[in-house]
Amino acid sequence: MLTRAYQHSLNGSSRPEGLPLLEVDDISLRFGGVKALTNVSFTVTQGHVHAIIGPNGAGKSSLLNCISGIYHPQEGQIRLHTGGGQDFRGKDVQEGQHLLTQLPSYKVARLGVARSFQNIELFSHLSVLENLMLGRHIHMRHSVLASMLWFGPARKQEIEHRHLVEEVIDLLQLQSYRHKPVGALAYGIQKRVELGRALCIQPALLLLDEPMAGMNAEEKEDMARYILDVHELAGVSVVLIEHDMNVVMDISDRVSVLDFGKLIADGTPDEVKADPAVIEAYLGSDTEDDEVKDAERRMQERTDV
Amino acid sequence: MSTLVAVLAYGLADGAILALAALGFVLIYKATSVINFAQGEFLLVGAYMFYTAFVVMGLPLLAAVVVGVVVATIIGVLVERLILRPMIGESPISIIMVTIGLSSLLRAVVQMFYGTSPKSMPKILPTGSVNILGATVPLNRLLVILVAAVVLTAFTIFFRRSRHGIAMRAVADDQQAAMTMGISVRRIFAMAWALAGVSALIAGVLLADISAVDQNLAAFGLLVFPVVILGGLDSVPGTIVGGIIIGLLKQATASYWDPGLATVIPYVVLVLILLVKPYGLFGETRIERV
Amino acid sequence: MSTEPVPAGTVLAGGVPAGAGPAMLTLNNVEVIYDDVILVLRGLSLQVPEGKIVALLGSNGAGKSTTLKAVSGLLPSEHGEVTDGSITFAGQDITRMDAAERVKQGMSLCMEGRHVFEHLTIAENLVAGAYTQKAGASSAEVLDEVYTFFPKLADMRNRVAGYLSGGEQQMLAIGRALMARPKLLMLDEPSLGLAPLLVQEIFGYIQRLNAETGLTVLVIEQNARRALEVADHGYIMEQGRIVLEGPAAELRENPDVKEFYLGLGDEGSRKSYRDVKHYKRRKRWL
Amino acid sequence: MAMTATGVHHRSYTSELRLRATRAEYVRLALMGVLLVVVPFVLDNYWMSIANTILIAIIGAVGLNILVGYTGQISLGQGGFLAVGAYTSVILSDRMGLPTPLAIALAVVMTAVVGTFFGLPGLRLKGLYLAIATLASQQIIEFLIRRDYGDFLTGGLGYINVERLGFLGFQVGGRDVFERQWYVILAVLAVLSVVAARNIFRTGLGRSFMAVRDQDIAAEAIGVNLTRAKLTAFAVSSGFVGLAGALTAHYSEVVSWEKFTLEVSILYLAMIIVGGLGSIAGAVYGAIFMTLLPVVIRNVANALESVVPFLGSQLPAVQNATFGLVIILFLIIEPRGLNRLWERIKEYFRFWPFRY
Amino acid sequence: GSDGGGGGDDAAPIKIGIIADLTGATGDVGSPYNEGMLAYIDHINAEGGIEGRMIEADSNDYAYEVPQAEDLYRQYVNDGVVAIQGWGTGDTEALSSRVASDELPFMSGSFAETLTDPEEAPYNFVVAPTYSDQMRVALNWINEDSGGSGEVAVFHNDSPFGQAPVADGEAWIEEQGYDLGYQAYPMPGGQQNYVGLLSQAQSQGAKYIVIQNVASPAALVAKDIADQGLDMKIVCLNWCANELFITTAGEEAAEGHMLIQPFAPLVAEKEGHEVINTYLEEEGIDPATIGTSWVQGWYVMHVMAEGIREAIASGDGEVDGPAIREALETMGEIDTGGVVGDGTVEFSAESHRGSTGTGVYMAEGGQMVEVEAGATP
Ligand SMILES: Nc1ncnc2c1ncn2[C@@H]1O[C@H](COP(=O)(O)OP(=O)(O)OP(=O)(O)O)[C@@H](O)[C@H]1O
Ligand SMILES: Nc1ncnc2c1ncn2[C@@H]1O[C@H](COP(=O)(O)OP(=O)(O)OP(=O)(O)O)[C@@H](O)[C@H]1O
Ligand SMILES: CC(C)C[C@H](N)C(=O)O
Ligand SMILES: [Mg+2]
Ligand SMILES: [Mg+2]
Repeated sequence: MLTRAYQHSLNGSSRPEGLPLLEVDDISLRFGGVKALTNVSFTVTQGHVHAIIGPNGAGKSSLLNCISGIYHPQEGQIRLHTGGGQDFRGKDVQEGQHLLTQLPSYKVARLGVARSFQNIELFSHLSVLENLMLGRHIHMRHSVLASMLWFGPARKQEIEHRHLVEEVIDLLQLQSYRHKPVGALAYGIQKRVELGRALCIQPALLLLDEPMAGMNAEEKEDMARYILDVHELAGVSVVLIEHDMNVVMDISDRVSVLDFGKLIADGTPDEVKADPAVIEAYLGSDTEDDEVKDAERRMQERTDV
Repeated sequence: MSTLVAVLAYGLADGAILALAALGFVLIYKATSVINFAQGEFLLVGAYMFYTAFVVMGLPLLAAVVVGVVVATIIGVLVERLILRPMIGESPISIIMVTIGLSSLLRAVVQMFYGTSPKSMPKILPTGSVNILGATVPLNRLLVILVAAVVLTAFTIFFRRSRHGIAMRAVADDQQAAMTMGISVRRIFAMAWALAGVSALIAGVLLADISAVDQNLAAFGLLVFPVVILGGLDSVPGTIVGGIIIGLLKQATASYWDPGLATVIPYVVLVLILLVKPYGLFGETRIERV
Repeated sequence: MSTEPVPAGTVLAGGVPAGAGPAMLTLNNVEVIYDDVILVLRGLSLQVPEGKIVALLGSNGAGKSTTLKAVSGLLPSEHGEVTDGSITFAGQDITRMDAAERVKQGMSLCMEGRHVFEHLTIAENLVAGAYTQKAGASSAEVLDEVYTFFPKLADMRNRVAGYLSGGEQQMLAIGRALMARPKLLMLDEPSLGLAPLLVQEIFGYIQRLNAETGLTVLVIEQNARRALEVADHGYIMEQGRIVLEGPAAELRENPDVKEFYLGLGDEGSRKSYRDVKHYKRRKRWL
Repeated sequence: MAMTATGVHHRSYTSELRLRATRAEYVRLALMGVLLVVVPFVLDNYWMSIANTILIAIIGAVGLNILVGYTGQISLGQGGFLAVGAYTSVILSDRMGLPTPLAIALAVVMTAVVGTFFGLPGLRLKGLYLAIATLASQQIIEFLIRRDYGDFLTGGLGYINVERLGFLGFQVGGRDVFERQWYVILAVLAVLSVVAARNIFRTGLGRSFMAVRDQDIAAEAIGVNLTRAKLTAFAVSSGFVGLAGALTAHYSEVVSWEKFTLEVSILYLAMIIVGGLGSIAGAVYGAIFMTLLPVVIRNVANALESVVPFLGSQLPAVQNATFGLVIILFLIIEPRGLNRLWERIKEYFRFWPFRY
Repeated sequence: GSDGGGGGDDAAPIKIGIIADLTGATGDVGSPYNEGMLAYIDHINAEGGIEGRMIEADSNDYAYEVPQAEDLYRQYVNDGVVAIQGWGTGDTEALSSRVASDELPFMSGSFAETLTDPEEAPYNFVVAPTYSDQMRVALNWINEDSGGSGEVAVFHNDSPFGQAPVADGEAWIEEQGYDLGYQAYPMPGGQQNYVGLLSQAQSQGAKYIVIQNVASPAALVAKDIADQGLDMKIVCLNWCANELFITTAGEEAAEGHMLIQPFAPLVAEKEGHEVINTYLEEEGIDPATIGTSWVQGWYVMHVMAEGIREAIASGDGEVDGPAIREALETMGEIDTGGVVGDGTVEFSAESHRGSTGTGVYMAEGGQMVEVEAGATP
């Protein structure tokens, strides 16, 4: 899908909307005696914003790490489905599936699974532009001799990929930071650069680990808007970990809830926020979210009747 | 059989001294995350300080030891204060380079004052020998093992028992956070360097006693690396195990195989160990969480 | 209440915020420069009255963390320096005091971004927190107290801190700050990365400590709503200065605060994130 | 690198991707070119020989900086890799009779291969552990070439005499022209090396090296194959080092293990650190600085010998002490090296007279 | 620069470059060796120079670091020296092809056999008997002392210098048909003991240990032998065959060990020592402080000076490298007053081996006592 005035689609998935994109199938992950994940299963659908919530230490980040190949679960499978529709060049792509659980993380990235990290993990000595260009890494060829020569293929390739990067810069409004070393940027901007770097991969699936932690209300609104733009304009499927329930409820299509490494709920935001188990483990009785309170009240009424 | 006994005695003695030298290295690393390439020169300086007090100034043994300890402490603290403190927060490799610079400086200064020819020093440890299972083993090697064992035990207990142990590790992990706990980072740093100076002094004097007071003492310091890597950069017990293994290995290679090879065998072992255990036998794994 | 920013100096000329006890911490016209060139605090003044909870709010990069670093003496380790003004703690000028000494005087900081000692276990982290305390019964008591409040920490006491999840580390950092039995507890974004239930509990705990033991608290928060709920007094800073201050209850009603910090529309109800169509304009206070 | 001069506005990506943009930068480039050309006309043979040593050091330092400064893999094995380049080239050219340029090229490849092999521990080891593992490879290579098992390298002689360089009918001449002819060869190769290295770091390949250095987990998560990136960095870096080694051999006309000791590794490390890690210009400055330092000290000491006899009688000690002291002072004053110092001076003048 | 012969006009001094080890790994012997050379130059200049021309020697310490030696060499070449005195095997070898192409006669403290072949190293001259010849003499002595059969262990420095005589020794035993076992062991540097080596020698059954190394490691071996109460006799070649070995090991540990030393120490009181003693007296130096290496330096420089003298005398006043080389090759015997080997040094165009004779000494009561003078293989 090409949108706005952009020439490149940022969506790397050729899967038609509504089909399963990622299947997490009964995975378990242990570190020594610590059970970080136990028999977790759920499915991410193409075109959804899929939120994962849960108390601290529930295993959310570990789950993301399993998907992106940084951790390898001892049991279970994670499958990424591709194809079944047209890619961004308009060509039909055969349906296929990849077993992520056996791949090293760079191979997962090559399949178009991009991510951001809970504690910003940018290349701090490089500029914003270089960080974003690195997002293009999997799409570029890296021949030593051509690089040394510069003139010729290397230069051509740099310019070619720069076009897409500039579109991401434009989308995320990073124009004024292009040449700044990211280490010196404000926290909120860094978070945005990290999102941008992931987008440059042209992701089939975007994994975001607490993209709004440490932001104040207005910055959260900005970030939510960026994520929605990415999702709505570019059509990228997103898996999102977030503790701010207002954000989760507002922007996600589906929510999975983890507690102590187990999946305790999985459903639409409305279903989940009314789930007593979720309220007990995660939201608390006196949550700040008015809607949650509402839902609770309604449930109370229902049971009273 | 008698060869075996000799290998054990000489290997353990070398190993014990290596462990002492490595101890200082590990303390510095543990508290300040600094890789000290000048550890061998600390040995050298320690030995020459002691030589100066004992031979040149003619002090009695005990007084010479005290003078040596005091000077070693002062040097340790000065090095920390003048050279490493300004480097806090710089990249590890810059800090490595500073200590390389320091090693060059220290060796050159010793050379300026004392020249390059070996100094003769009266033996401190008794020179007799004992017969063990048919092998003649010099008494001084046995005593070296004993002295080193005592010193190493004392250090180990000190760190186990006192909260300074935890404070040191805390400082190594996160200096700022340690400050917010009321831990004086400067004091800990100074302490680490001073202790390293003292342990190097002891190692240097023992080594000088069984060989000679000369520039070779510094070269011995390079062997600290295989020792600490083997044991794990930040493990005090690791230095002991590493020192003993390297000491024995060298001696055994020299006795049963090829003495030339004995100089590189520690490095070969080091590479092999690292391939199996990237953090040495007892080293702390670097924590990387995303 | 007027939406006009009140020049910090004039309000503070009167000294202690209205209705408060004697000041435990006073910053007077503090100026902080990093690396000899980056001017971050530009004449900041604020007071924390004894026995009260004070919230310090402001957008990213306003200098909130820098303020706490100035108070706890961490600036030198970041090439920063207090170049003007003074900081007084419990009647004592501490502007140039050594960081470790300040902790002994009874202040404790829980830094932004957790900063747990990665290679130490949870228990060792907590022991390190009590470094200034004479070992003995009282430390053990505090330890128990911390474990009671964070039972999760008790369960995991022998786990290495570096492998904990973000939220677990945050709990540990707060627990560790309490181990020093401070008179003044400073928290830099304690709710960062914590689940809603826990955020609620932590603020509850802060309130309880304050009520029961009279602990004075200075807290930086992005979660302005929470912070203003528990705080007695609030300061809002922008670009190194205080631009607005007042009793927490009043600030909660201030329209600017509502819009920019509480994310509420004019009618006081929250707008869905989905409905925000434009990137926010920033409030220019100065 | 991060700073672009104010007032430069690029109209196309092409122009932005140029290495130089401002007039000042072109002027500086021209000045350096002129300097390179003028050198052989003003220096005597002795100083020419030093210039040649510097040129070789530049190639080696640039190579090392690719690995250490840009990829973050600390290496103390430089001496060993120089040796591989030197021995390979000489054995191929003098003993096997290959044309020297071909022998040198093959030496580059060979060193790249050996470097990659010794880079293997780097896949599992990080930071200081790796540094010490490379210290081990240095010791092992040094031992092997010194022991020369089976007299394979030097035929039992312990060293190899190298024929005077000649290729394509050209032959380097005797004492009078030797240094100048070499200067031309080395200057061309050094300039090519520097440009090639700069080019690497404006392409994706170089960026992936830097990504590995800054945050390896994140690098992997964006699709960088860590194994490949690290090994490539080792290979590319060793290639440069191998070239420097081969040139050392042909230029000094003898190869023996004593030229490739740990001290050499340390000297090179000092070059890139004093020059500035992660900067090609830094490697050049560092090579110049660290090569000149002992020479200058000796000349100063000789000049002052009549006044301070101590300087002459203790020369090596004085040299070593100064070497150590310079490194220490330098790193304390500007830990990011000469390159950073130079940038600061430039910034100072650009913003002059304003302080901020 | 002035890169010509440097000896163009008559009154100009003759320049010689000296690459010396004062503070490096072999500084213990290198430093007195250098002093001996400079003393000789001092002496000859005081006598009005060579044929009226002064010698100007530039001596610099290279600390036994090859790269430093190369740097010094280039500086000397640029300064227009006509000959060079070097020191170690490493740097001598590193420079041998350079000196050949620069046509500069080169003498050094390295007595390796490879340097005596003018085909290989046309400008290198070896004044003393080579390490190999010394080894042969040592083996002859051992053969006699042992009564015709025994085991010999060779401990050698782990470098070209150390290895130089090893293979030649083995060949010698074969050639002479000696019934001697022969094993070589490299001695790694920087050791705290050589017990490992000794126990290997012990299992070989060796009673004789030939050492090709400098004094301190050799002394360490002597100490370890004494410590362990082993019944072994050391035979030191050249660089450990001196009083430094005795003082470092200690009188007791050194007692009875043999020293193969081609240059007679002052205590041997040869005719050629008189000139040295006179010089020392004039300078007010106590002869007791003058070691063997000093004498070596003096006489090596003497040989070079004689070559220069001959070049001046026979030539047309042109003193340059090729002229000196030719003079050395053709001038016949150079007299050393019984100090070097059998007393004289002689080179030819076919061989740059100056001498084959060496003294044999024994450490007795802390002194070097002459056992045999001018022993040849
Ligand atoms: N590499 C590891 N080694 C050991 N334990 C680990 C590791 N990674 C995670 N854990 C443990 O697994 C559990 C889950 O951690 P994880 O980071 O996934 O939690 P989370 O849900 O992301 O929590 P938070 O919201 O606080 O970030 C924690 O108890 C943590 O200590
Ligand atoms: N060590 C430092 N060196 C230079 N500048 C710094 C340093 N620390 C902070 N700054 C700068 O000072 C300003 C204020 O930083 P500070 O961390 O105090 O902000 P903050 O209000 O705590 O923001 P946040 O909400 O993001 O935590 C920022 O612009 C930052 O870039
Ligand atoms: C003393 C020796 C080690 C030096 C000696 N001149 C050599 O052949 O190298
Ligand atoms: Mg997490
Ligand atoms: Mg902050």
